[in-house]
Amino acid sequence: MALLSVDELTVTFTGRGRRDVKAVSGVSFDVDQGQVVGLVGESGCGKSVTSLALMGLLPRRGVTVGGRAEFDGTDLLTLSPGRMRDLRGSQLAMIFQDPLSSLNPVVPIGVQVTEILARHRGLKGEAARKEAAALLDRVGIPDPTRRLKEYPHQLSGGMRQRALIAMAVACAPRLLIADEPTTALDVTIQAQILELLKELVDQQGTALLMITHDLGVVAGLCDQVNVLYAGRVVESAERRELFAAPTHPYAHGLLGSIPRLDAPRGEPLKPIRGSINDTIAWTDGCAFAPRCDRYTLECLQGTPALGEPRTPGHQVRCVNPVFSRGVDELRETALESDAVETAGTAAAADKEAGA
Amino acid sequence: MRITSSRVVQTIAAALAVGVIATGCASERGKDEGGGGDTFVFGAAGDPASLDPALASDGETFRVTRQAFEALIEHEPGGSELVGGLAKSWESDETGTKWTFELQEGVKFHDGEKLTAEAVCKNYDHWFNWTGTYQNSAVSYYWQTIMGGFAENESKDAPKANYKGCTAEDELTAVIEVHEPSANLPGGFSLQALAIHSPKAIDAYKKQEATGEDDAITYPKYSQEAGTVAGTGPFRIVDWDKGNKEVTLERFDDYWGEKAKVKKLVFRTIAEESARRQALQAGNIHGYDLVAPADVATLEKEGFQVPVRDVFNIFYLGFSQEANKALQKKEVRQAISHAIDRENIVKTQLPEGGKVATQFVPDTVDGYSEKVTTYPFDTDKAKDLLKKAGEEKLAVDFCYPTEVTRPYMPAPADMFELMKSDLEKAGIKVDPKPMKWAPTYLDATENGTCDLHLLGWTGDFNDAYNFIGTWFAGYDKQWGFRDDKVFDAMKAAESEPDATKRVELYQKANEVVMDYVPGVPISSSPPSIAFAKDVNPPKVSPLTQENFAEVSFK
Amino acid sequence: MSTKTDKIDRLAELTAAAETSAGAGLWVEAWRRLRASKMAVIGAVVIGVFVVVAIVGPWVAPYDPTAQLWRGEVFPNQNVFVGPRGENWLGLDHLGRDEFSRMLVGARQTLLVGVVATLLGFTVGALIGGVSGAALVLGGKVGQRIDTVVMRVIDIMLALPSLLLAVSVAAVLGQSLTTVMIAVGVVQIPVFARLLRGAMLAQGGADYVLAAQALGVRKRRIALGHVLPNSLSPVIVQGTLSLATAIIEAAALSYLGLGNPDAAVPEWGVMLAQAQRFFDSAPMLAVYPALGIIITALGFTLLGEAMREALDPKLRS
Amino acid sequence: MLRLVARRLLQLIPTLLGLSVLLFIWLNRLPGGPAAAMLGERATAADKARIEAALGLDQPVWVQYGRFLKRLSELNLGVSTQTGQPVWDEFTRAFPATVELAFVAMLIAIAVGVPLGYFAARRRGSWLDVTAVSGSLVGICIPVFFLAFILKAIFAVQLGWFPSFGRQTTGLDATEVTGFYVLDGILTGEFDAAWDAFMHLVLPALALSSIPLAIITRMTRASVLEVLGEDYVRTAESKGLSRSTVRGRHVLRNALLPVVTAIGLLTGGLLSGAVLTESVFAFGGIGSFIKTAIDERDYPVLVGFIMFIAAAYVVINLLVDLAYSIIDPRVRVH
Repeated sequence: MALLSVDELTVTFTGRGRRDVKAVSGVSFDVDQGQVVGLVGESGCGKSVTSLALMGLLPRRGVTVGGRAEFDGTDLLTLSPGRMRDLRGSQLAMIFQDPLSSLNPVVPIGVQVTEILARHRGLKGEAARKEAAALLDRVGIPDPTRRLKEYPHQLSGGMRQRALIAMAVACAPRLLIADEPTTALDVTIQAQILELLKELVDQQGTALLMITHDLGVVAGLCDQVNVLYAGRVVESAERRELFAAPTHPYAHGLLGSIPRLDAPRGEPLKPIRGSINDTIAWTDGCAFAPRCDRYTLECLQGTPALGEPRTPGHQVRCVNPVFSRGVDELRETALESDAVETAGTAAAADKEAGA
Repeated sequence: MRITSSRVVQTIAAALAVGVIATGCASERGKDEGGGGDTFVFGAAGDPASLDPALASDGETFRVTRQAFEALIEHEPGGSELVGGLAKSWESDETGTKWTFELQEGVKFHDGEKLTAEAVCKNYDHWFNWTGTYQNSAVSYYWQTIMGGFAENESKDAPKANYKGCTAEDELTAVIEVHEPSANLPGGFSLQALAIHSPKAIDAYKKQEATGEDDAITYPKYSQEAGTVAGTGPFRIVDWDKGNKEVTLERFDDYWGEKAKVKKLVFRTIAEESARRQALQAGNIHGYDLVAPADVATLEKEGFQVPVRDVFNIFYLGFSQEANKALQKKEVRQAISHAIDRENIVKTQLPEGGKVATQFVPDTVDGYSEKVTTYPFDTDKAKDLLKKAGEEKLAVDFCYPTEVTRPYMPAPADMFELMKSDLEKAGIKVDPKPMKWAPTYLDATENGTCDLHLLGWTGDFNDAYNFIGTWFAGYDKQWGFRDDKVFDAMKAAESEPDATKRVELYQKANEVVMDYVPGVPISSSPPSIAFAKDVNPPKVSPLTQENFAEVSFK
Repeated sequence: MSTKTDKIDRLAELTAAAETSAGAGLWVEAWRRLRASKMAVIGAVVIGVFVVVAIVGPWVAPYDPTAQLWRGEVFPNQNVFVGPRGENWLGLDHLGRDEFSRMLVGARQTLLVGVVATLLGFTVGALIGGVSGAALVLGGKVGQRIDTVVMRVIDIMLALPSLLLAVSVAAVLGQSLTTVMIAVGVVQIPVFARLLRGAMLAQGGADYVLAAQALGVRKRRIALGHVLPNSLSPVIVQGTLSLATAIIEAAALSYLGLGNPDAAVPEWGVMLAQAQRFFDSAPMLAVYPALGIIITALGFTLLGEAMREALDPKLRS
Repeated sequence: MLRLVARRLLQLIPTLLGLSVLLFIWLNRLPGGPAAAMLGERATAADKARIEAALGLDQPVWVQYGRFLKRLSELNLGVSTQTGQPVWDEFTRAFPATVELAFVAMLIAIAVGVPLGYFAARRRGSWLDVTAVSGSLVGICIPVFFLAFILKAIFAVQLGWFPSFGRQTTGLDATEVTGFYVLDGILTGEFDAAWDAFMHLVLPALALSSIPLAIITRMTRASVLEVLGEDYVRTAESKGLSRSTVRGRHVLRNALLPVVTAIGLLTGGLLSGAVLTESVFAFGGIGSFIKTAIDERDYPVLVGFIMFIAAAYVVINLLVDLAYSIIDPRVRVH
C-alpha cells in the first residue's frame, strides 16, 4: 500500500472576472515508502501546483482542489487546516526552488531552524540550538554554530539551499517534496545538493517526490517518473523504461531535445515546436496536439485515455504513440546512476537549450 | 501724532482688556474656605506683555495689572466719571499746570511698604528719568502721550517733556507740576500705565534694563515673572506660568479698601474667540471678554450672564483725501455718508447695545452734541450728490483688515462687504484692498494710502479730546486734509482750562467736524463680556475697567 | 487535402479558444484593470461631476453669489440664519447671499487652485527631478555632482513642513489667490522632483538603457526617448493625488488666514474657514463647503490610488 | 553605525546652511519682510532708525549674513515680537506640549493603523478590508482643522466628555518636572493631574492622528499583502509553524519595515498638523504658538521655527534609518 497515492487531483484557479484556469486536471500517481518519484515537465505544466496542493499551501480563496491524495490512509485534501499544520514539517516536508527568497531575510538562520524543532519536537533553548547545529552540520554546512547566528544574505546560494534542506529534514518526515531544488544553483552545487538529498533519503527511508524539468536530475535520482503536460500525466513509467522507450511524443521530444556530448558532430538538436502556451483544452483533445508532429484529427476526439500500449506499468496518454527505440546512451549513463556527472552535463545542456 | 490710528487700536485693546473683570456683589458665601469655588478663572484673549503696567499699552496687560495696581485717580465702578483712587481728592491751579493730590491714609503695598507722597513722586521721577530702550515709544507709550518726553531725550523724535516735577508737601500730599496745561489731564492720572508701585519695587526695577536693541524689545526680567512687582491693589500677582499661559493672583488681605471676595484670581490665555466661548460653556473658565456678537445670543440662551456695557468707542469709515482727489469734494464725502446703511450694520453685526454713531465721539462722552449734521441712509440722495460733484464714475480703493476683531468692529471683513454693496448700489465702484492687520494695514492707514479705510478708537478716559483731538487737531496723513475751521475748533477746546467751558467747545468742535465730514462715523458698540451662571459678575464698565475684587460665587 | 486544411483550421480555432489574454502591453493591461476597479470608476465620476460644476457653475448659479440679496433676513449677531428653502436650496450665508450659488461658483475657484498649484509643482518638480535624474543616469562624474547639488536643495524643501513653506511664500508674496496657488504648488515641487528622479534611476539601470548605451545611442536621446517616458507613470499618479492634497492644503491656508483675503469671491476653503464662526447656530454653512472639499479630494484620491494599482507591475497577475 | 550617524549629521550642515541663506534673503531683503514687521505697530522714526542700524541694513550683504549666521549658531533665534521673549525660550517652553501631543497622536496612529492594516490585508475584500481602505482614504481627505473642530464641537461642547481646550484644568496646579504633563503627573504621583492632562490630550491627538493613521493603515495593508505572497512565508507554512509564529515572526516583521520609514516621515508632517490642531484646541504648544506667530507676522519666531524643524526633520530621519538598520539586517552598517 503506497505511502502517498494521488488520485485524479484537479486544481482550478477561479480568478474573479477571469475564465477559470485548470492548472491541474486529474493527475494520479503513487509514491511508496523510501521511493523517489519524479514529476517532470516544462514550467507551467502544473507540477509545482500539484506539490503545493499536496502540502495544502494553495491559497484558500480563488482555488478549488478536487480528487483525493491519500497520505498513509488520510486524505490530505480534506484534512482540517489544524491537522494539516501538524503534518506539515513533521510528516510532510518541502524544499523550494529559490533558496534566497524562501528564507526569511530578517530572521537568523538559527531561529528559522529551531522554530520547527520547537513546533514539532518540543525542543527549546540550548537543546534546540544544539540540534539545529547538528542538522546544519549534517547537511554539510561548515562551522554551524556560527552560521546559526547569521542571516540568509550572509550565506552562499548552496549554503542557503542546504539550510532549507536542514529545516525540511529536521523532523525526519516520511515524505519530502523537492520543487526544482537545484534550478537556482550553480552546476557544481546542483550536484552536491542532489547527492545530499539522495543520502538523506537513503538514511531516513524518506520518500521523495522530485519535481523538476531537468531530465538529468530524473535520470540520476528517480525510481518512478511521471511526465506532466498541461496539467495531466501524459506518460508514467519506471525510470529505465522511460529512458529506454519514451512513448508519448512529448516525452520523446523532451529526451530528444537534450544535446549530448557523445552525439555525432553536425547532428541537429530536435527541439519541440512552439511553447506551452500553444495548447488546447484537454476536453477538446490532446493538449499537446498543436506542437505534435504525429498529430491527427483523432487527437481531437476528447481527452485521450491513459493506456499501456507497450509494457504493463508503462502508462501513456496518446492516440498514436511513438514506438521507436529509446535513447540508450542516456540510459547507460542513467544506469550507472552517476548523478554528479549526468546532472552536470544535463544541466549544462539544459542551460544552452534554454538560452 | 503720525500714527494715531495704530495707537487708537492699541489703546482700545488695552482699555478693553483691562476692563473686563469685575464689579460683583459681595456674597457672604464667597468667603467659605477652600474649594475650587474660591478660584475665579477668566479667559483672556492674549498674554500680558509685562507685569509692569508702565511698560505696556495693551489691554491684555492692563486687565491683569489693574487688579494689582491702582492709580492716583480711578473711574467710578461701572461708569466713566473720575473718582478718587489712591488720592482721595485732587485739584489743579487755574493754569492747569499744578496738580495737588491728597492721598488715602493707611494704604499698604503688597511688599509691606506704606503709601506716601514720596512713594508717588518716586514713581513719576522713575518714569521721567527712563533711558535707553525705555524711551522706545513701544515701551513708554502712555508716559509719552500724557507727560511727553524724558529728563534727557535720547532721540530727536521723542516728544518734548511736559512733566516738570513732583514734590511731597507732606507725608500724604503730593504735587505734580507740568509745563503746559493739557486736555489729557487729569484723565491721564487715571491710566493704569501711571499706576503707583512700591518704592522698594521701583528700586529693584532701576537695576534692570530693558534690552534687545537688536530686532525687538526684551522686557526686563522683573516684568516677566511674579515676585518683584508690587502695587496696592486688592490682589497680588503670585505666578506667571508662561507654559500654561496663566497668571495667578491671590487676595491681598491688607488691602485698604473692600477686600476681594475670591481667594484666587486666574487669567488664562485662550487666543481663539470660539475656544474662549467653548471653554466657558464647558465650565473650564468663569468668564471672558470680547464675546463675538454671534455668541451673545447663544450664551444668553444657555443661561450665561452677558451684561451689556455702555459704549465708549467709535467705529468709523475714514477718507484719505490725498489718496483720492475726488474725496476732496465735500459732495462726494457727503454722498458716501448717505450711501452707507449704518442701521443695517448695527442691526446685523453689532452686539445688543450697539448704536448708530452721528459723530466721532460716543454719546457717553462729555462733549457729545445733539446738534450735529446727520447723514441718513439715502442711496438716491447719494447718487444726486455724486452727479452734482460730477463724480458719477467714482471708483475707490477700500482697505480693510483681515483676521482681526476689535471691540468696535467685531467682523471687519463682513462689515466691509456690507458697505461695499451699499456703495455699489450708489454707483460707486469699489476695489477691495484686504490687508493683514499688522503691520500692513496699520501702516497703510497711517500713511493715508487707502481712499477708504475702517478704524476706530476706545477712550482711555472721559474726555472728548481723547477721541477727536487725536485725529482732527491738525494735519494728519491718515486723513490728508487741512481745514482751519476744524483745527481751530480743536485748539480752542484743548487750551480751555475750565472743564465745563471745555465741554461746550467740544460740542462746537463735533458740529464743525460733522459739517466737514472727514469720514463717516458708523457706530459705537459695547464690547461684550460673559460670565458663568454661578458667579456674581462685577459692575461692567464702558471703559472695560471691571474690578474683579467685586466678583463672588453664588 | 481537405482533411489537412480542416485539421489546421480546427486546431487553429481550438488554440485561439485557449489563448489567454496574457501578453497585453503595460498600458493596455493597466487601462483594462482601471476600468475594472470600482475605485477608479467612482473617483472618475466624482471628478467628472466636480469639473462640470466648476465649468458651468457660474452660468447655472441661480443668483449672483456676491449679491447680498436677502441681507435683511440674516442676523449673525443674533444667530438668526436662513436654512434651505424654495428659492435658496442651501439657505443663505451670514451676509444674506445664496449659499447654493456660492457653492456652485466656489467649485471653479477651488478647482482652479488645485489644478494651477499642481501644474506648477508638477512642471517645476518634474523639470528639476528629470534633469538631475538624467544627469545622474548618464552624466558620469559631472552628472553626479549636479544631481547631488539639486537633491540637496530638494531636501531642504522637503525638510520644511508644507504649511510653513506655504506660509513663508504667502508672507513674501502678500495675500492673494495667486499666492495660495503658488504656495501650495511650491509645496508639491520636491515631491515630484524626488519621484521622477527615483523613477528615472530605476529606469536608468534597466536593461534596455544599457542596451541602448551599448548600441551607442546618443545620451540625450536615451534620456528623452526612453528613460523619461517610461518614468512618467508614477508621476502621473502622483499628479492626481496631488490635486487632492492641493485642495486640502489650500483650505488649511484659508483657515490660517492666508487664503484669498477677498472673502466675497466664493471659494470652498475660505467659505469653510469663515463659516466656523457660526458653527453653533448654522453648522451647515461650514458643512457644505467641507463636504465639497472632502468629496472632491476623495474623488482625486480614489482615481489616483486606482491608477497606482493599475500601473503597479507587482500587482499584475 | 557611528559612521552613518556622523555622515548624516554632516549632511545636516549644508542643508541648514542653504536654508539659512534662503531665510536670510527672506528676512532682510524681500519687501514686506520682517524688518518692517519688527518695528511693531507704534514705531516712531526713531525706532525705525534704531532697528535699521541694529540690523545693519547699511552694511554689505555678506557682513549681514555673517552676523545672521553667527546668531543662529549661538541658537540666538532673535526675540519674539509677540511676547518680547527670546524665541529659543519660547520654543523650549512650548516644545514639550507638542512633543507630548505628537507622541500620543503617533501612538494612536500606530496602535490602530498597524493591526487594522494587517487584518484588512489578511481578510482582503472583506467588509473589514473595505472599511479600512475607504476609511483611510476619507481620513486623508478631511481637512485636519475641520476634523478637530467637529471633534471639539461634539465631544467637548455638546457631550462634555473631554475638556475643550488647553493642556490642564485651571487651578489644578500640578507640579511640573519635565513639561510632559502626563509623565509629570505619574512621576510626582499626582495621578489626578496625569489623568487630567491625558483627557486634554485625547481630542487633539485624535484629530492630529487622522492622517498618519490613514497612511499607516494603507501602508501596512499594502506591505502585508506583498509579504503574504513571499516565498519565505510559504516556507514557514510548509514547516507547519503555528499561525502566530508565521504571522508574527515571518509576516509582520517583514511587512513593518516600510512602515517604519513612513512613520519617520510622518512625524515631520505631524508638526504641520499640530499648527492647525493646537490652535483649534488652544493647546499651548509650538503649534498654537506658530499660529499666532503667523497671525502676528512674528518673523523671528517663524524663522527660528523653520530652522528648528529642518534640523528636527533631519534628525528624525536619521533615527529612523538607525532603527531601520537594526530591524533589517540587510542594511545593517558594520
